Amino acid sequence: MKSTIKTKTLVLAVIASLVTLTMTGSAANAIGTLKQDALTGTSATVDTAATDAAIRKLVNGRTIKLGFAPPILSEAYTIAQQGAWNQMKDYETRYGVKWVWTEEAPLNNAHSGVETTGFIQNYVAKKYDAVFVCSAAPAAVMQQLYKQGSAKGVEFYQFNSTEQLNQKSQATDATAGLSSVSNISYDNRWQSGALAAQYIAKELKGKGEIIMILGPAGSDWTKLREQGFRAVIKKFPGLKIVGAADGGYVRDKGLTAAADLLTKYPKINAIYGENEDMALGASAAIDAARLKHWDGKSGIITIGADGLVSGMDEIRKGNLTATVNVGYADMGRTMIRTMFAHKVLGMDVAKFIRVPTVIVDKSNVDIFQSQIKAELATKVKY
Amino acid sequence: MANQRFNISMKKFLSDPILGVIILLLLVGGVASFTVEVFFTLQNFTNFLSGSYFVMLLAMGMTVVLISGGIDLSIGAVMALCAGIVAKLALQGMSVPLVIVCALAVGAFVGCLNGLLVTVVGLPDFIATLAMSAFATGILFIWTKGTPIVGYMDETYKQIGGLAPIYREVTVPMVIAIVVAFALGAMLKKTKFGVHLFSVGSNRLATRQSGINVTNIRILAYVISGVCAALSGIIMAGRNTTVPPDLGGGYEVLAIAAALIGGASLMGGRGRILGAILGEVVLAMTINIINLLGVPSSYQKIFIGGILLLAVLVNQLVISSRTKILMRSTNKK
Amino acid sequence: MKFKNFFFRSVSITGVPIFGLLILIVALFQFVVPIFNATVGDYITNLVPVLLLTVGAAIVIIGGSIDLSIGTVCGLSAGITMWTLASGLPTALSILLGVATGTFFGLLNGFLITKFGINDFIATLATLNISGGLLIVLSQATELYGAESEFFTSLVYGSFFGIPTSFFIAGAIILLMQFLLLKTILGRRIFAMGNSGAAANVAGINVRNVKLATFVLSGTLAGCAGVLLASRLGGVQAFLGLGYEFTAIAGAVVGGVSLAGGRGSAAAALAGGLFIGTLAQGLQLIGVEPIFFGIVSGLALIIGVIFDQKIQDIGQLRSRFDSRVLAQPPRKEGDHG
Amino acid sequence: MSFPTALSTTRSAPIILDIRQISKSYQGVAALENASLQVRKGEIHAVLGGNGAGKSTLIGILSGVTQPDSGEFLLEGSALAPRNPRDAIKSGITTIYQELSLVPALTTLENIFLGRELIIERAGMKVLLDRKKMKNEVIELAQIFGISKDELDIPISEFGALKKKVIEIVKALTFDARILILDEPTSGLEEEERLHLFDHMRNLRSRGVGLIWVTHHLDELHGLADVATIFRDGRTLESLNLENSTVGEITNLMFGIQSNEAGLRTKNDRLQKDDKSNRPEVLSLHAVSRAGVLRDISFSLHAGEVIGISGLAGAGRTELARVIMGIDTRTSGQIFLKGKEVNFKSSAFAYKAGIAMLPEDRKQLGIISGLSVAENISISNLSSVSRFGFIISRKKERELATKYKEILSIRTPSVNQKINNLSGGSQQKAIVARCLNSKPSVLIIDEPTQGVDVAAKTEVHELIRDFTSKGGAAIVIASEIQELLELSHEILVLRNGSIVGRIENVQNSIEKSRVVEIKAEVLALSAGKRLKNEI
Repeated sequence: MKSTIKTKTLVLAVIASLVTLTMTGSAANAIGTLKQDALTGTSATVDTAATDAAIRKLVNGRTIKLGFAPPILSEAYTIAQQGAWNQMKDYETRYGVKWVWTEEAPLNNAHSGVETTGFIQNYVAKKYDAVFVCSAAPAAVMQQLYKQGSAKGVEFYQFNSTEQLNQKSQATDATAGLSSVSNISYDNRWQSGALAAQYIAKELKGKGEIIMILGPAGSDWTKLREQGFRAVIKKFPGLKIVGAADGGYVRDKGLTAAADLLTKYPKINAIYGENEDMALGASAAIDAARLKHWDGKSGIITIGADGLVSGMDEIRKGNLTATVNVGYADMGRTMIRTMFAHKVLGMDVAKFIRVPTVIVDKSNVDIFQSQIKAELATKVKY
Repeated sequence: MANQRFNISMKKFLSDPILGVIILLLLVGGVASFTVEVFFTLQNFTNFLSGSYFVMLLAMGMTVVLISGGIDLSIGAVMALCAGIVAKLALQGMSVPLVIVCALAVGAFVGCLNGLLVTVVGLPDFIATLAMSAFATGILFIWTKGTPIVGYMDETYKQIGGLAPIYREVTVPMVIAIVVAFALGAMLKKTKFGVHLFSVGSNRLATRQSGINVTNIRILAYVISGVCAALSGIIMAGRNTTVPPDLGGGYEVLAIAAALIGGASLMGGRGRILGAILGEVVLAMTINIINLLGVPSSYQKIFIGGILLLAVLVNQLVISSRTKILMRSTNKK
Repeated sequence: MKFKNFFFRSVSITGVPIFGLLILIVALFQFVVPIFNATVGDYITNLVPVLLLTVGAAIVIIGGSIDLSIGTVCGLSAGITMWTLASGLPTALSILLGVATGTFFGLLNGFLITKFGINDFIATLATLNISGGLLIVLSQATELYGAESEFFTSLVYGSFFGIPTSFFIAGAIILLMQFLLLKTILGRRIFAMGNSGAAANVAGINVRNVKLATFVLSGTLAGCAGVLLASRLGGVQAFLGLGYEFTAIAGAVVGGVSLAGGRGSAAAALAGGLFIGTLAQGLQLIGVEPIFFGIVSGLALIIGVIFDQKIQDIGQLRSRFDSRVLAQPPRKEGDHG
Repeated sequence: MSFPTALSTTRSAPIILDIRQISKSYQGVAALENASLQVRKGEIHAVLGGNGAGKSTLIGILSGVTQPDSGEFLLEGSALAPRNPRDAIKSGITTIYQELSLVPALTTLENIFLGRELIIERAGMKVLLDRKKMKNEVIELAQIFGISKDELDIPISEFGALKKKVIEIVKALTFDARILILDEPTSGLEEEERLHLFDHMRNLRSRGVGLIWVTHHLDELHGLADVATIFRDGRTLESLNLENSTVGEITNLMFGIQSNEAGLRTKNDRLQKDDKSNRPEVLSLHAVSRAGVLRDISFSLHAGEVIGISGLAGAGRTELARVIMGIDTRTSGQIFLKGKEVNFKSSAFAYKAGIAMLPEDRKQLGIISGLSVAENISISNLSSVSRFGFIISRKKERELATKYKEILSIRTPSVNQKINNLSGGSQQKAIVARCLNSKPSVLIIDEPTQGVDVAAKTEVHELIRDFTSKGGAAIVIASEIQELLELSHEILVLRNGSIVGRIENVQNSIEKSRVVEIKAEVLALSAGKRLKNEI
């Protein structure tokens, strides 16, 4: 009896420190997903065998049913899903958890997102244990659904969301007005838009003209990233945003929009593509206009945001100057870890978990590309 | 006698469905070249045209189907599917000509299925092609597992996509669009099939009574639009440099709009290839002007809606003034 | 024999076959996924706005036209309702403004088509862009959520006898439309116009006004759908409603509303809309992976329409009167070569 | 009972088409039962019968549109079973249908050669159309029918009704057919055009073509057709040698003994006409014009009066009706209804004010095809069958329709029957019922008896007379001058949108010589311009 309590305490302590680590989001942790992290117990100093055994006992071979509802099927969410699966596989071998994983995604119109509400109701009806949601549906309706679902014992975790727009202060209310257990994402303003702007400012030494290729007007993601980007640019009097156009988050429209703007402003120094696809489209437009890509000294900087395999390749080739890698695989892993900590181990988890993001350019592309490739290479599937 | 001949050629000119779109083009282009200085430059024109060749191809295929009295909502998805086939096969190292043949074959096959569903099975064209669109998208999704196909690009595909020119401003999509335009234009005007196509769309019963195999004509119309979608997909694969599964969304509506602006009718029996091309040019030019003017992207849609209305209003105006002119000339007689 | 005739005559009524098919798939899903019935309430609540759009689409299609703008108009109506509510207008007024937005766009469509003679496809494609664009502008300018009206949320979340209020509202509207189409003078004129616009024009029907009326009706229904959607969601964002028009039109057509005009009813459209919605719901519950969804739903759509057509054909043939006047060869509208 | 002798054997030309015992039924209802007939080389063989007698089914079978259940037919000795129209045309059987089977989007030339285009061979490829050769092949014949070389390149949709018909005939004549089936070829044609067509039929006969001529116009038969076969209830009754039979006998055969008098009640019971000034003026037009279509049309119509409108198709007859109804707008002039100026924005207002119209093209503009007979009757005056002014009472509607069904003897098993299932005559009567139900004071009737058999024609005439005898006024538009003479008190002749002649007091001039005279006068007036053009 005593020993079990002891074990439990120990386990909790270890996990608590781990989760804290995760949530603080150190850069090391981002890479840590690749290596065996502290819990896996290959560390020379910490032997986790006892902990694993205890958790295995607690889990007792139970099946955890998880729902995954991205706003659309795309590479980013596929990477996130693979990250989650890899983490699940890990827990399965170590703790004997059995998993059920069901993905539901609208096939088109990612930005409407009302379909997601139906998916969530179905998950609740099917008595799933936890659901990971990313949706463009109005925040209010999602919160309402989470509340109803939670009452029936389903836990909700938002990921890659834009809750920054809707969250209230945690000064008086720990939930910040959100009914999801936790929100695993990055801050689109300061961890994406702002990073891109800082990179441009640094490379251009605070002087130059910029054009923006934005996502579809009205998208929350667009709104936030633009906000962060502009906020940083404003601090540099030498930097000027001369034009902006709608690239609809797709490569072809990004290309057309960039080509149009390049006709009008052939002398610009940087293009901010609000996601990688549009940035790559803009890169093609630079080629088409027979302009020069950034070589560290001159040419046009093209920067995107996402951290997809294709983007990394283009950085290597020099077609894309840089991108903001928002760590989708890491996000997927963190989703599972957070859910497990809360649902199974009964721990309190932070309301807002920010996964680390990083600017990737030629100098560090090897690290992050190999990381994503390794995650995708596991072939684990649920 | 000479007067009568003049009247007839006048009548022909005035009743040409593309007159409206030409006037619109001059109107919008004229306004734009005064307000945006870089608008009227070769670079700008090659720019916005290069982004519209693949829609032009879709619109041309759509025009053929519209003339035959049908509608094809699947072309956007078929374009994406064929782009996926190009990407996938290229990745597996298949030679370029073979890849292209495969994509065209798939386009033709899907078109043929559409045609069979509409004629032999007797489904409403709207539903049959909508379902086919779901099919094609579904196959691409299953194939790609939701992740874009990447890594197939090389210099050849860059050229196919129009990202690299083959000679000065000349690009492969431009050549394809021109060749297809001439081929389809000649087909409609100068061949038996073209005549039968108009005939089927205009009066199906009479066509059948004339001993023409209506079913074959209609199926062939869908095959042509499928092949056009495949060509468009081949270009798209090169131009987009990746093939995401949701690549084709919404292009069919653009193609219909371009075809209708260019004088085609949903009732069948009317339409011109040049009209479809100019219709798409109007649409592409609109986006180009929006971007050049720096219209905030939130106002883009309203702008596009406005241009669409303007397009048809100008057309309407042309038709009514044409009637007046014709009446005056007959009254004088 | 009498029963047989009754059977064949009833299946020849538009919408009846698809309704039968609907019951069949409901039973099937219930059998395969026992929790199906527990989810019915929720999914119909979600479906209600789309069903209203489907009925609106059906009215226009019966009148021989098409309305592509209903989806985005519905979104804009939701946005206007939310905006006015959040800025403190009385609930009733906000609802009225939401519905009026729909009516306005219906009028606009109708005028563009009847007064200016613009092709309906293009005109409504243009207003699709305009209304969708207005919602984007509106949602950029202000946050469209935070309505505090209890009455407003009760439109959807309230219930009588355990049945959500929105069912009653939508039910009443659809019933009214069914009545309007089948029992009133306007309805008869809509059918006549859809069957043959030129003949109706000669027969003393003010075709322009009737056409205008169909667009006003579909716009108003889109407005109602928007209000319910706003109440259902509690918040509105920029792309709401985009793409609903195709779901709605497909639903109507599956229900047996002929795109050629002059055939169908509100109830038939309802059955078609429910069929498509139920199919999606059931497939989700069964756990069909989203990547297979397109293929399965495409296939189901085709099978559904073929079934509907064939059954109606059989019903019509079998229930025909045995008479000399029918001895003339039936004219085939469809083309079989 | 002595029927006229069967086909005499004096005609010794070989049989080219031998139809043997053909039967066909639809859903258990026999449309044709053991129909047999023989067409000889160089013979004009009239096929007669009321609507629904089985003529259309026979044409369908011969032209390959439908296949018989049993029986066969031989063309020049070899059995033929065309599976589609193409087969039939290839074997040498060509059909000109009653309804225009031209394609509006195509040019005259394309229409004529539709399905048999001439192809040019270029570089071993047979792809391109040989328009030049096609033109050369057809131009001579086209010019005979007044189609110029330029007009060959103009889309059909730009032409008026008359030209379309002529083009269709030219199209048929260019076919190298051994059997030519003409289904009501003269419907919608002017007198002069008919004669022209008859000449061509004779011409074809002398070339050895066998013509099957389906017609309702019994008065056209004599002097042209050699033999007539009569259909009734799906059976072939008799093949008559027309030299030995009268119209009366034929009518008897067609309709049985009961309708013995049908088709012949013409001049005897014409409405007695009072002095025009004694009757109130109902409708008057003052210098009504529509740009390019009508010019300065003025006339006045009194209660109980019938005004006939004559003129070639395209002269502005139908256009005049449409302007009065408010379907088309007028550009100048005034219209007064019962003394008040009216300006209808759509036909709805015209109906409300008391003008009803029976349109020319029954299939396209007359019946509303998806609706039932009852619904078709009530559509122009729905308030007559409504409660509270907006809810339609099916019961009232049924009663109303049944009433009209009986009064007008509309042949349908039920008023709930879809109107497209009815015969042409019954459809026309249902539209008459529709007009009458709107309680009009003025009835505009455009081609009252087009495509209607003789019996129904008389009935429709009767209805018009009945209407005017009760104080209604009517405008009748017709191509057949005979019909106008039978119905109207005054005839206006239109040409190029203007009134070029008025023939008043038609009533009093019933002597045969005067009839011929008027006919000639009307013809001259309406054709005047065209004749000049040709010279």
